[in-house]
Amino acid sequence: MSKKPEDLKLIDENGRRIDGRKPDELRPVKIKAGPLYRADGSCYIEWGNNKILAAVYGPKETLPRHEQHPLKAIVNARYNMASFSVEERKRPGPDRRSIEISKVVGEALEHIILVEKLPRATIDINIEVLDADAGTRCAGLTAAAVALADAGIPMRDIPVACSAGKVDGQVVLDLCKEEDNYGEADMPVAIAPRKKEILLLQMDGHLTPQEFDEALELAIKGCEIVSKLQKEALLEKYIKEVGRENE
Amino acid sequence: MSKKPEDLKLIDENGRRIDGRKPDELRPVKIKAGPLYRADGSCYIEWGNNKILAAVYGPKETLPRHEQHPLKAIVNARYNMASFSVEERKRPGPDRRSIEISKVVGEALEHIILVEKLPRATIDINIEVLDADAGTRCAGLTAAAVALADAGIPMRDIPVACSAGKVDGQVVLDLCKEEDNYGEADMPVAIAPRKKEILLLQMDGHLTPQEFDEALELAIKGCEIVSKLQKEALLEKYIKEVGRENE
Amino acid sequence: MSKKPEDLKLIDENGRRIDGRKPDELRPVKIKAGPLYRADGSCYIEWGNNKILAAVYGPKETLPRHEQHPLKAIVNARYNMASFSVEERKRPGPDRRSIEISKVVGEALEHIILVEKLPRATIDINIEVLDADAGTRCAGLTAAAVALADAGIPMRDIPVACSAGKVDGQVVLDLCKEEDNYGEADMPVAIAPRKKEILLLQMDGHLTPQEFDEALELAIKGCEIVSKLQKEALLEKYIKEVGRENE
Amino acid sequence: MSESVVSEIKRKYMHKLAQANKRIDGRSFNEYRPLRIETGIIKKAEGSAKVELGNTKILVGIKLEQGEPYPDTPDSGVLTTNAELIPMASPEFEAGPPDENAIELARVVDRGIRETEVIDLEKLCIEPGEKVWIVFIDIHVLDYDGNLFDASSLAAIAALLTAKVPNERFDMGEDEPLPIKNDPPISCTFVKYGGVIAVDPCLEEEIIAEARLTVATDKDGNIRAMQKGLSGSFTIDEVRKIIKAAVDNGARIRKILNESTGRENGKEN
Amino acid sequence: MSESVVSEIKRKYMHKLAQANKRIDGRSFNEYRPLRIETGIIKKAEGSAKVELGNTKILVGIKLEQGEPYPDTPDSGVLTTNAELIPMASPEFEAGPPDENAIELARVVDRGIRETEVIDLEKLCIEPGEKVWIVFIDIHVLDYDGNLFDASSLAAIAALLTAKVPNERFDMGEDEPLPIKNDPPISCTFVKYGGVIAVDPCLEEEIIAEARLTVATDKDGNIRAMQKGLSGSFTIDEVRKIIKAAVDNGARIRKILNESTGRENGKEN
Amino acid sequence: MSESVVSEIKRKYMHKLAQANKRIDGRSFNEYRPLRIETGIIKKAEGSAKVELGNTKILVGIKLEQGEPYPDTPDSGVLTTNAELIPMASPEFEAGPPDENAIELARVVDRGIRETEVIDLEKLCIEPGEKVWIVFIDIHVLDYDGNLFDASSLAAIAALLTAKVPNERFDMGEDEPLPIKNDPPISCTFVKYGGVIAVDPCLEEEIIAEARLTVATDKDGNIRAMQKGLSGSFTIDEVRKIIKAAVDNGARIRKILNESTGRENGKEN
Repeated sequence: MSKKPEDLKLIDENGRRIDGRKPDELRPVKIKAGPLYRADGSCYIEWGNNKILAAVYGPKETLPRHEQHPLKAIVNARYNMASFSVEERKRPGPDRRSIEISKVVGEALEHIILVEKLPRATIDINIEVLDADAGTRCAGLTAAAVALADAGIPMRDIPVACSAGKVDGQVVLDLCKEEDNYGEADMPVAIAPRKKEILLLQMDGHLTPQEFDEALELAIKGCEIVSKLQKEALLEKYIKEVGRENE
Repeated sequence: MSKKPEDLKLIDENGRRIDGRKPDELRPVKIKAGPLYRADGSCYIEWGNNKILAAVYGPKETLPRHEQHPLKAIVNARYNMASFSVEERKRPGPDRRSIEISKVVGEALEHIILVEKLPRATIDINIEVLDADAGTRCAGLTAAAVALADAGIPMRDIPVACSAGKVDGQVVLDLCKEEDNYGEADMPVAIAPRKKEILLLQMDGHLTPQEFDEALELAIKGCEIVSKLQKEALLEKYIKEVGRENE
Repeated sequence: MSKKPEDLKLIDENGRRIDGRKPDELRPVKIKAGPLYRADGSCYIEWGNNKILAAVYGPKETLPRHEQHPLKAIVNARYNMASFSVEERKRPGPDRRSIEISKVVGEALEHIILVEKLPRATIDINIEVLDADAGTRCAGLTAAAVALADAGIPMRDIPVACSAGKVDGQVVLDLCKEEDNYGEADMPVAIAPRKKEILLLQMDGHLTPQEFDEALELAIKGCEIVSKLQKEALLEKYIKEVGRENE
Repeated sequence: MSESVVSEIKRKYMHKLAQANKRIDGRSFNEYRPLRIETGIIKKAEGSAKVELGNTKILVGIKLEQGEPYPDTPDSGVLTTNAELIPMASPEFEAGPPDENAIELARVVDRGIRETEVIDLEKLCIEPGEKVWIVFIDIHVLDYDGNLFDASSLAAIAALLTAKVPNERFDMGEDEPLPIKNDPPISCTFVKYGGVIAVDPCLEEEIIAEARLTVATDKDGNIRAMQKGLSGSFTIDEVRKIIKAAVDNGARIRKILNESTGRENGKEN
Repeated sequence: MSESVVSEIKRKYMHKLAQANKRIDGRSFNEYRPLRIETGIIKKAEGSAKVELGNTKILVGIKLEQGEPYPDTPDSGVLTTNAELIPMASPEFEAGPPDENAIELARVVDRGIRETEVIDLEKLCIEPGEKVWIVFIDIHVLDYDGNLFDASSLAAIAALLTAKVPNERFDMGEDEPLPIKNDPPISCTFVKYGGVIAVDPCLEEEIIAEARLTVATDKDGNIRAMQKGLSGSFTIDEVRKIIKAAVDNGARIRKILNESTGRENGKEN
Repeated sequence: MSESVVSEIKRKYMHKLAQANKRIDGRSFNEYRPLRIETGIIKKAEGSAKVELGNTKILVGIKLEQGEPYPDTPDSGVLTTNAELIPMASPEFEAGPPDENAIELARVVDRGIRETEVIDLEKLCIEPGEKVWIVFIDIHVLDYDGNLFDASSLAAIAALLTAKVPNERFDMGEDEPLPIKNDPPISCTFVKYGGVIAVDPCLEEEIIAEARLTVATDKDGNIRAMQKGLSGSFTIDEVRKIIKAAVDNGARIRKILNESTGRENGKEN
């Protein structure tokens, strides 16, 4: 939410956004399940210009043993940006932003994993942002959810995330970079789609309670669209594997 | 002990120091026992413009177990300066100065704790300098001793500290900031007052053996005054607690 | 391999090198076994202007226990340059170069130690470069091998190292600083001399396969000369000790 | 935090209390703990505030130093927020660099102040592109009994509202008040456990909490920031209810803030 | 790496295979795995390449920033290479600063590029002694199934050969290709186990390998770099045989590199 | 250091010896070990000294670089002291950043040199406020058999007294001796155990020592620095006795220092 250049219009006279989208339109999203060989589960997502890989290892025994939880699995999420994924090279290693995102994404995903069925175990979730545009935490969480399913981790549902926000006074879906920089509010939301439980919710900017309701509804609508793409990606991988086994 | 500006007089013609004190006069000292809720014992001290909190946790089992000492308690002291406690903001975290002070203060306090009665245990002593003037290690050690007593840690005595030094050729008690910067010697001393055992002793500057004797005597005199304030603070808290119980 | 100043001749018209040596001539090498008191084995080497100490501790039980190898000893090598050993002061602590050298030197030495006879044990090898000229990894490995023997570590052979390279188009032995900086290739080699096994081999620069053969042969010749000095140093210490015992 | 060490018994007891519409410390579910704000207590700091929220105690100190601006905002001062969960405050806090909890805390407090533009950073430019004031907000947690988000945010804001620009220390004339631009947002935190939602959780509630939601609102009742935490979920209706309660509590807290920082009339610098 | 966890049974099985002149994945001992190079895939990077070598996947991104030259080379750009063995790529890789394996990998790749002068660093000087381009090569290992040295080195070179100087981003005119000086060396890695020498080891071979040798050769068949690793030894004859095989494989790999970077005719920029 | 690993038997044995007025290595309680100082041994360093005190061996190297002065002393060179307790010197020393023992050692040596103004830092100013000489004192402990404080302090002083300013390396004319201002203080360390006080403790004495006191004295017999260590206590009389002994030993040590640094006549630069 930087200061907007005065002549910058983010919504034109036809109600179109700076990248030509309608207010409730998502950027193009492509999802592929299982692209990696070593990981127990993996997913590659392209969401607008974001390119993100997620990999899951586990469940495996928590080591050292004194860190085991006797009643449930420990879920570790690590969100990382490749140093070349942003305009100005980022120093490798976690910064404060990626530590916070790792925390909120990990907490959101933990809710949906049947951790109580996997005592003393650890599940490691790795999210690598290879090319970054706005909305990496939503895209990364969405990919991580597919990777968890691909790894066969028992889950109550497949979480999914999408952001909504406010741009030039208008509530819009899935902010792009310019909208994120110069808009009035950005609100990433993750849900468990089956019961519409809210798993992740952050907001910065300025929303009236009415705008918040509108934005939340829009974000959930976006989540539901992406949720279908997640399931198609998993199905496609499943069909391929069955096909291979039947050869 | 920086270079003194030539026109700076630290002792005036009437023998008064730069802040108006007599050579053997302490700055105002206020001590409060038990201000914190979570800590097992705590103390707040104001000593001149120093504002310092001390907190004690323990005795508790030393973990991990392979670090336990089979015959005695381990005493960990941590002296820390808040980043806003000094003129120019200090980067958070321990610097070399605070690591050294943590070490000498911890060693001094360990002597007086009945560590041999608490095998396999750890006692953590935290000293937080919130507003710093000269003499923080003496004030911090003094507060830590009260916090130990407040936590009910078994001790042979209640340690107390005070510095003496040399300023404009004169041996003085409890140096203030300007005296510390431009004086000829600073000597923090901690004692166990009952038997006048010397627990901490550091000195930098220039003292003849005679001046050293004089300074040591003065520092011990200062310790004895502060020792009374420590006991009054503990008594006051004890009376309040008894009062509360009798309500 | 920096860019050579145009007027710099590294080999003169008589075939002599910049420090007066012939192409196949080593710099002066002096080796002393056992100069240190605390270490289980030690060695001091002067090789040209290099001054290097090596110390060995072990075999001792690997701790913590979960790091023990059930079938063999763990060999840890640590190559370190003193901050004053180079022209421009080096920040203390390992840099990327010393981490790589520690790794390749440790791997080379491990081969020759009868690690399978020392399960669950650790052998620590410390190499401290006190005054650095070119060729510290070869000199350090050579000293470490003597320190291992001095510590009585069971070994199949006593490893030894020496470099060869190419300077002004000529294959030469044991490059000095200028040759290392402005030459065309540097190739450190470590061998187990008994069977001429190659334990360490690195190369940067430009060598034809024929030049490589020539350089390897020359490096092995250098190794064999230094190998004799290693054995003399160990013998000298042995004789002294026997002498002392017979007194 | 340390969930695994709390006995299941305690959790069950608190769930039972919740079913009977009671909290462990006797408060109602929409009741904030007693709040006390004291400012200007650290002589060496350019601004400072101590917040006591029940047994939770936070000290925030503000320091201003001079440095270079960011290349993309050459005319603006720089704001940087740091939180230290020092071992003094809790047996669970360990010495060392900030962990993920301290980082989340610092970032949430920072965003609340930054996005609302509480400080007028453009007035903190000394020489465009060369030299600007850097405002350091240092959050020092002294005693931890729950709800660090609200207490830290309040302490940071109270310290900023009463801070000065230390011109004298840099031989630049007289000190002046830190330029304040917008009315600060008030942060209000809720947790969910055993089917109930409780405002301003104490430590025992935080330990067993399933989900947490912090909502910062402005004086007009609009939402300025939200941060959901922990691994539990909220329904849409729960979020709406929380927002409503955050607006209500926010008004009461704002009154205490204004009183303790001399902004009783709501007038801004 | 993690040798101790591999059962002796596996080792013995692979030794038996080796005696029967077989590798665990069915290749011959001089057979490289299928190699695929893709460039220009990261929009935010100045250059990028993904190398798939069997199941091993490496992504290298190139970024150029501006900074000061080294005092001893005031007229030259700066090259810096970093490798991240991220936990995504293998259960053995841990988060944190590069360990000795990542450092050795980065340094070997760096030396190959630096000593051969692949990049024309002198053309990357902007203002002598003041400002030069800094070329960051970041090696991101995505999927680890052995032979990181060859795959990383190839990916770094392919990314460099197709990288641009981002003049536009710094308001310095149009972007231009990164100046390339010399034909790059091709790295070829061999391991020894159970008495045999195998090119391009897969992970299972690396785990039981006794010794490793990487040889980088140029298009004229000369040796440009060598790096021996692991605690086993080579005989002189083995080294000679490896060099010969490195030259042969190098020619084949170079062809694939040239095709995928648009250098089919071997012409240099 | 590592007290817990020493058997109680050893402690009792040494206490018994002490009661019989004996030390474990046969010295009297006021007897310093043989001391040998060698200077100028590291070619790359601007100054260097090796001190052998019994079996303890310390190497100190001095490097001078150029850098900015501290803002509050724009006309003065900068002094910085670092101690490395490298694993070579003792099985108890671990690789890694300096621990509290190394830091205390470096700070005590540093204060001794700084407070007495051994170096004339004002003569190390090159351009006021811009460029000054930075003097790095690096203490490298090679062999640890007790009393690092005295050995390190002596080695640092001997290295400084024989160091040069490396003008040539910076194209600033000929090298010249490092400007020395005041006669250095001599540090003398004592430990207390089993009711006795022993000068210059060997390692076995340090391990069982209850309290330690280091006293630095100048050539006029005045006290320039003191540092008490360990968790035991001293009586006032013990401190007085130690000061007296420190003055006596100091004179003898100073003679050896002067001889080995070519300052036999006590004349200063």
